[in-house]
Amino acid sequence: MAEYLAQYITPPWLAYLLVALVQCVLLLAVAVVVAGGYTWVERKVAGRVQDRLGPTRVGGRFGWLQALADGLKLLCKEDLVPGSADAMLFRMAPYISFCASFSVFLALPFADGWVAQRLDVGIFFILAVAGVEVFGVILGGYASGSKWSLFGAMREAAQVVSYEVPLALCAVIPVMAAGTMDLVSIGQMQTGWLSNWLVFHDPFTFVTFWVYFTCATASVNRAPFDLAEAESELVAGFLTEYSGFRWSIFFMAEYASMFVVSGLAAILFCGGWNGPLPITSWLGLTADNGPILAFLGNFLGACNFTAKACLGMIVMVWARWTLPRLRIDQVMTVCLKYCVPLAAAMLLGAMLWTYTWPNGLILKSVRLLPAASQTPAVSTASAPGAH
Amino acid sequence: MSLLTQPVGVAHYLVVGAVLFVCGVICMAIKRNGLGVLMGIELVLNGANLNFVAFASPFLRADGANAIRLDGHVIALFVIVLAAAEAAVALAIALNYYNNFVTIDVDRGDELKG
Amino acid sequence: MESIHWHSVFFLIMAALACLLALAVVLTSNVVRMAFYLVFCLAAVAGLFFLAGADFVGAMQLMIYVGGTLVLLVFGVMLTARTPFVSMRSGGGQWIMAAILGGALLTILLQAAFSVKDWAAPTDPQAALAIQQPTATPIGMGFLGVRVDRLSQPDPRLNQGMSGYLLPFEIISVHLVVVLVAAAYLARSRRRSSEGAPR
Amino acid sequence: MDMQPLDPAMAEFDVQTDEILINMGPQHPSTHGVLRLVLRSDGEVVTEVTPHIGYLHRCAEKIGENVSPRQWIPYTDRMDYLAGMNMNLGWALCVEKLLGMEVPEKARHLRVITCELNRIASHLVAMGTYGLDLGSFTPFTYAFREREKILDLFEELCGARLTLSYITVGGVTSDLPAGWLERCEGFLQEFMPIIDEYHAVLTSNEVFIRRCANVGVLTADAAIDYGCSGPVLRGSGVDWDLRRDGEPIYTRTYEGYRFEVIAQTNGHYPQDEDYPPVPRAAVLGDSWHRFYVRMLEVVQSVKLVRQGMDFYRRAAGSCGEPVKLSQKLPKGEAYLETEAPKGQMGFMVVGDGSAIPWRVRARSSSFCNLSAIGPLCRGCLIADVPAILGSLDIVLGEIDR
Repeated sequence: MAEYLAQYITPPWLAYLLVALVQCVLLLAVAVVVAGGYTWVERKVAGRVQDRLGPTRVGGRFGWLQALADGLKLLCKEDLVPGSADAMLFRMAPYISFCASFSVFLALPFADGWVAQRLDVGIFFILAVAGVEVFGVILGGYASGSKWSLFGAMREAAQVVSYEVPLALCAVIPVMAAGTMDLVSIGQMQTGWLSNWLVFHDPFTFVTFWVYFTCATASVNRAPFDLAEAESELVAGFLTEYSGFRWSIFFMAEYASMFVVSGLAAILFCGGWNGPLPITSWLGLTADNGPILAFLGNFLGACNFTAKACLGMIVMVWARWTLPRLRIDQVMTVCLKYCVPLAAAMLLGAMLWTYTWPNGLILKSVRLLPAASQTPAVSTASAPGAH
Repeated sequence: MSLLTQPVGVAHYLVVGAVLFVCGVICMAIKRNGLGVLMGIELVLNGANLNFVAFASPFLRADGANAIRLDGHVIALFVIVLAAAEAAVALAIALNYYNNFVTIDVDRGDELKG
Repeated sequence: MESIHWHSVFFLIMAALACLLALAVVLTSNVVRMAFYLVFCLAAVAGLFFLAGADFVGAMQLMIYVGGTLVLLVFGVMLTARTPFVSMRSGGGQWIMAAILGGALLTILLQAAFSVKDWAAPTDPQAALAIQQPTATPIGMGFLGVRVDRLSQPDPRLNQGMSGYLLPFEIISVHLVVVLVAAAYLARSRRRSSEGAPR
Repeated sequence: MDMQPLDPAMAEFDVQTDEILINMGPQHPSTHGVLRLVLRSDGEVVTEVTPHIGYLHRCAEKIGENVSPRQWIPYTDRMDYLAGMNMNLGWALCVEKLLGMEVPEKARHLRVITCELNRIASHLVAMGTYGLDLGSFTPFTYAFREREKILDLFEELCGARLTLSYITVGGVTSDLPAGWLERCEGFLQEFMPIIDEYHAVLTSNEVFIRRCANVGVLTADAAIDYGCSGPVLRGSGVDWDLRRDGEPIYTRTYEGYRFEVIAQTNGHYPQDEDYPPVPRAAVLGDSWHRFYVRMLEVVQSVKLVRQGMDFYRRAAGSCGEPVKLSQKLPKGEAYLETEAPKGQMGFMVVGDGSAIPWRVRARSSSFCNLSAIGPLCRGCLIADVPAILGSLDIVLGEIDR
C-alpha cells in the first residue's frame, strides 16, 4: 500500500506518513467504536438480564446513540484533579492505560493478513503490551491521593500480575500446537471446518480454552473479578477520583482490552477469521481467484472474527450481571490454586499429546485446504524462513 | 541532519547504551533511597543489554559477518531474566531492610547488625 | 534531496526518549516518579531492540521488565512509601562528584564506541530496512541445543558453539526457581500469634 | 516509632505496613444510607470498625412530645421507611396499651395483612441490597420489581407507597377498596414461584455462599448480649419471635394464625416448605444464615397474608375508629415491643393526663443490631465489611430517628 502510493506522491515519506496516519486512525476508530458500541451492548444485555429494557430513547427505538450521548456527557464534565493528587501522574495515567491497550491492536489480525504489523512474536507482543495497561491503573490509583484509589490500585496490581501467569501458560498451549507465535499463521492453520479449530485439536486445548477465558476475564478486571473498582467496597477503586474525559479514557482502555482478550481467544482457539464452515472457500473468495475476491473473503473473515470476539465479550457481560463479586483472597485462590496448576497440567498434557500424535488424531480427510494439512511437528522444524 | 538520512550503526546504539549505563551508575551512587539504587541497577543492565543486541545485528555494521547474531539475543535474554530475579530478591531485601530500620535510606544502614 | 532514512528517524526518537528518561530517573527525587520514568525508559529500550531486529528480546523486555519487574518495584515503593521517604534528596557535593565521575565514564565509553570504524555504519544502507528474519524460533531452538543459524556457517571459527544453550538455559531456569523461593521466603508474612484474628 | 497494633489479638505481620484509618461513608455506596464507619485497617485486613451515627437525626422523639399520638404516626413512617406499616403498628399498639383499647376483629386482620406484606417488601429490599453489597446487581432489580407490586397494593389502599400512615391508634384508617383482596391474592400467586428465582440467584449461588458463609459469625450468646433481635438474632439460632413470644396485646393480633418461627433449632430450619439446603460451609450465626432467615420469613409472611385474607373475609363489623386527636392520655406509661422486619421495635409513651404525651421514646432494633458490627468485623477483609453490614440489614432512619 505504502509502496504503491510512494510511486505517485512526492516526497515519498509523505506517502508513508499518510498510510501510517490512516492505519492509526483506523485502529483508533476500531478501539473507540468497539468501546462505544460495547457500552450500548452491555447496557442492552444488562437490561435484558435484569428484566428491563435498557436504553430506548437516544437515537431511535433501540437507543443506538446512547454511547454517543454518554461520551458527550463525559466530555462536558469538569476535569477534576484532587488537591492531594500528584497532578502530573494523575493526568498521565489514563493515557498510559489507553496507549497500552490501543497498541495491542497493532498486532491483532482481523483477517488473513489484515494486521497493522505482522509480528513473528505476535502473541507474545500482545501479552506483553497488554500487561503494561496495569501500570496506568497503578499510577492513577497512587496519584489520586485517596485511600480507596490506592486500595483499588494495589488490588489491580496483585490480581493482574498473578493472572498473567496462567494466561500466558494458556496462550502457550495453542502456540505449541500451531508451532508458531505469529497470530496470522495460527489463524491460517485453522482454515476450513470447525474441526480444524485449535480448541478441538486435543482434549487439553479444549480444557485450556475455558481456563484461558476465566483468566482473561480476571486479567481485564471484569466481574466476578472486578475487585479494582468494586463499587460496593472501594467506592470506585482506582477510578474514585477520576471524572469526565479521563474516566472515559480508562473506560475505553478497559473495553478495548476486553475486545483484545476475546479476540485472542478467537484466534488462538476458535479459528480466528475462519468460520465453523469453510464458506469463503465454497464461495471461491480466496487469494487464488484474484485480489477482489480475496478482499471480499477477508472482509467476511474480519466480520467473522469480530463476531467471535463480541460473543466472548457478551459472555463476560452475562457473567458480570449474574454473579456476585469474589473476595480478593478468593480471587487469588482461584488463580494460584486452580488456574495455574490446571494450565500447567494442560501444558504438560498438550506436550505429551503432540509428542505422541504429531499429526493429530482428527481425521485428515476433514481438512479440506492444503494450508491446514501442515502439521505442527513439520512446521516447527521448518519454521526458520517459513514465513 | 545527516543522522536523519544516514543509516545508524552499532556505534549509535553504543552511545545510547553508554548514556543509560552512566545514568544507572550515577543513580546507584547518589540515591539514598534503596529502591532508587535498585532502579539504577536496572538502568545499568539495560545499557549493557542494548550493546549485546546491537552487536548481534548484522545490519548495523560494515563487517556484518562478524556480528554475534543469536548469541547477543540469548545473552540479552539471560540478562533480562536474571534482572527480574535480581529485582525480586532485592525487593525482598529492601522490605526486610525497611522492617529493621523503618526507613529505606541506605545511608542509615551503617550498623552491622540486623 | 536525500530521502529520509526511516530506520534512523525511529532510532533517534527512541534513543532520545530512552536517554532523556534515564536522565529524569537520575534527576528526580520522588521515588514513584522515578519508577514511572524508568518504565518508559525501559519501554523505549524495547523499541530500540525492535529496531535492531531483536523482536523476541524486545517483547521479552516489555513483558518481563515493564510488565513484571516494574510492577514489583512499584509494589515495593508503595509498601515503603511513607511521606517522609517519598523524596529523599542527596547533598550537593555528591551531585558534583557524581557528575564528574559520570562525565568521565561517559567520555571513555563514547570514545570506545566510535573507535572502531566498522561499527559506525553499515555498508548497505537499506539492509536494516529489509524484512527481518524471525528470531523467536532460532532462539527457541538455541535454548534446546540446536543452533539453526549456524548450520550453514562456512567459517569453522564461527561454527563453534553448535551445541547451543541447553546448559545455560537449564542453569538459568533452576536459578530462577531458587531465586523466587528465596524472595518469597525473605518477604514472607509470618503470623506470629497462634490465636490469630477471629473470623 | 510506635507501630504496635491496638488490638493484641491482631495478627502480627513480618512486613510492617502502616495501619490506616479509612472513612467508609457517610457517602459510600454500601453503607445503606448515611452511616459512617471508620475502619482501622492493615492492608486489606480490618482490625477495628467504629460506627458513627447521627447523620439522619430528625428529633422524631422530641416531636412526639409536642403532637398527639395520632399526629405522630407519620413520623413513625419515617423511622424504618422500608416498613412503615410495622412502625405504625408498633406505635399504635403502644398507645392502645396505654389507653387500654381493643381493636375490632376486622382491623386486627387488616393489620396482619398489611404488616406482613410490608415485611415481605422490607425483606426484598434487604435481599436486593445485599446482592448489591456483594457486587451482584441483578437480584436488586428482581427484588424491586416485586416490591413495586406490593407498593402498588399499598398505594391503592392508602394513597401512599412509602410513608403509609395506614395503621392508626384505634384500628386502621380505611377499609380495603373493592377487589383489593383478589389483586393481593394474584400478587401472592405470582410471587411464590419467584422466590425460587431469588434462591437460584443468591441463596444457593456458589459465589454468594463463598462470600457470606462463615463471614461475620455471631454466636447466640453474643447476639443476646448485644441485644440483637429479628433475623439477626434468629440467624444465630435463637428461637425467639415476638409474634409468638411477645406481650399479650401484641400476640393477640396474631391469634389464630399458624406460622413457624424461622430459626435453626435442633440443627434444622422449619421444614414446612421446600427450601434450598444449608451449604456445608455455612456456620450458624454467619451472614448466610441471617440472609436465609429473611428469605424463609418471606415465605412465612406470604402464608400469614393468605390466612389474614381468609380471616378478613369471614370477619364482620367495622375496621376500627381512629381515636380523636383530643383523646386524653391517662397518667402512666406504656412500653411495647413488636416484631418489625428488622427486629424488635419498641415504643414508649408516658402520659400526663393531657392529649399530648409527656415522653415518647423509641427503641431501635437496627441500632442494637449495628452495635454488633465491631466484634463481627474484627479481622475480616475490607470486602467483608459491606457483606456483614448488609446482613445486619440496618436502616439509618430508624437508628438516628
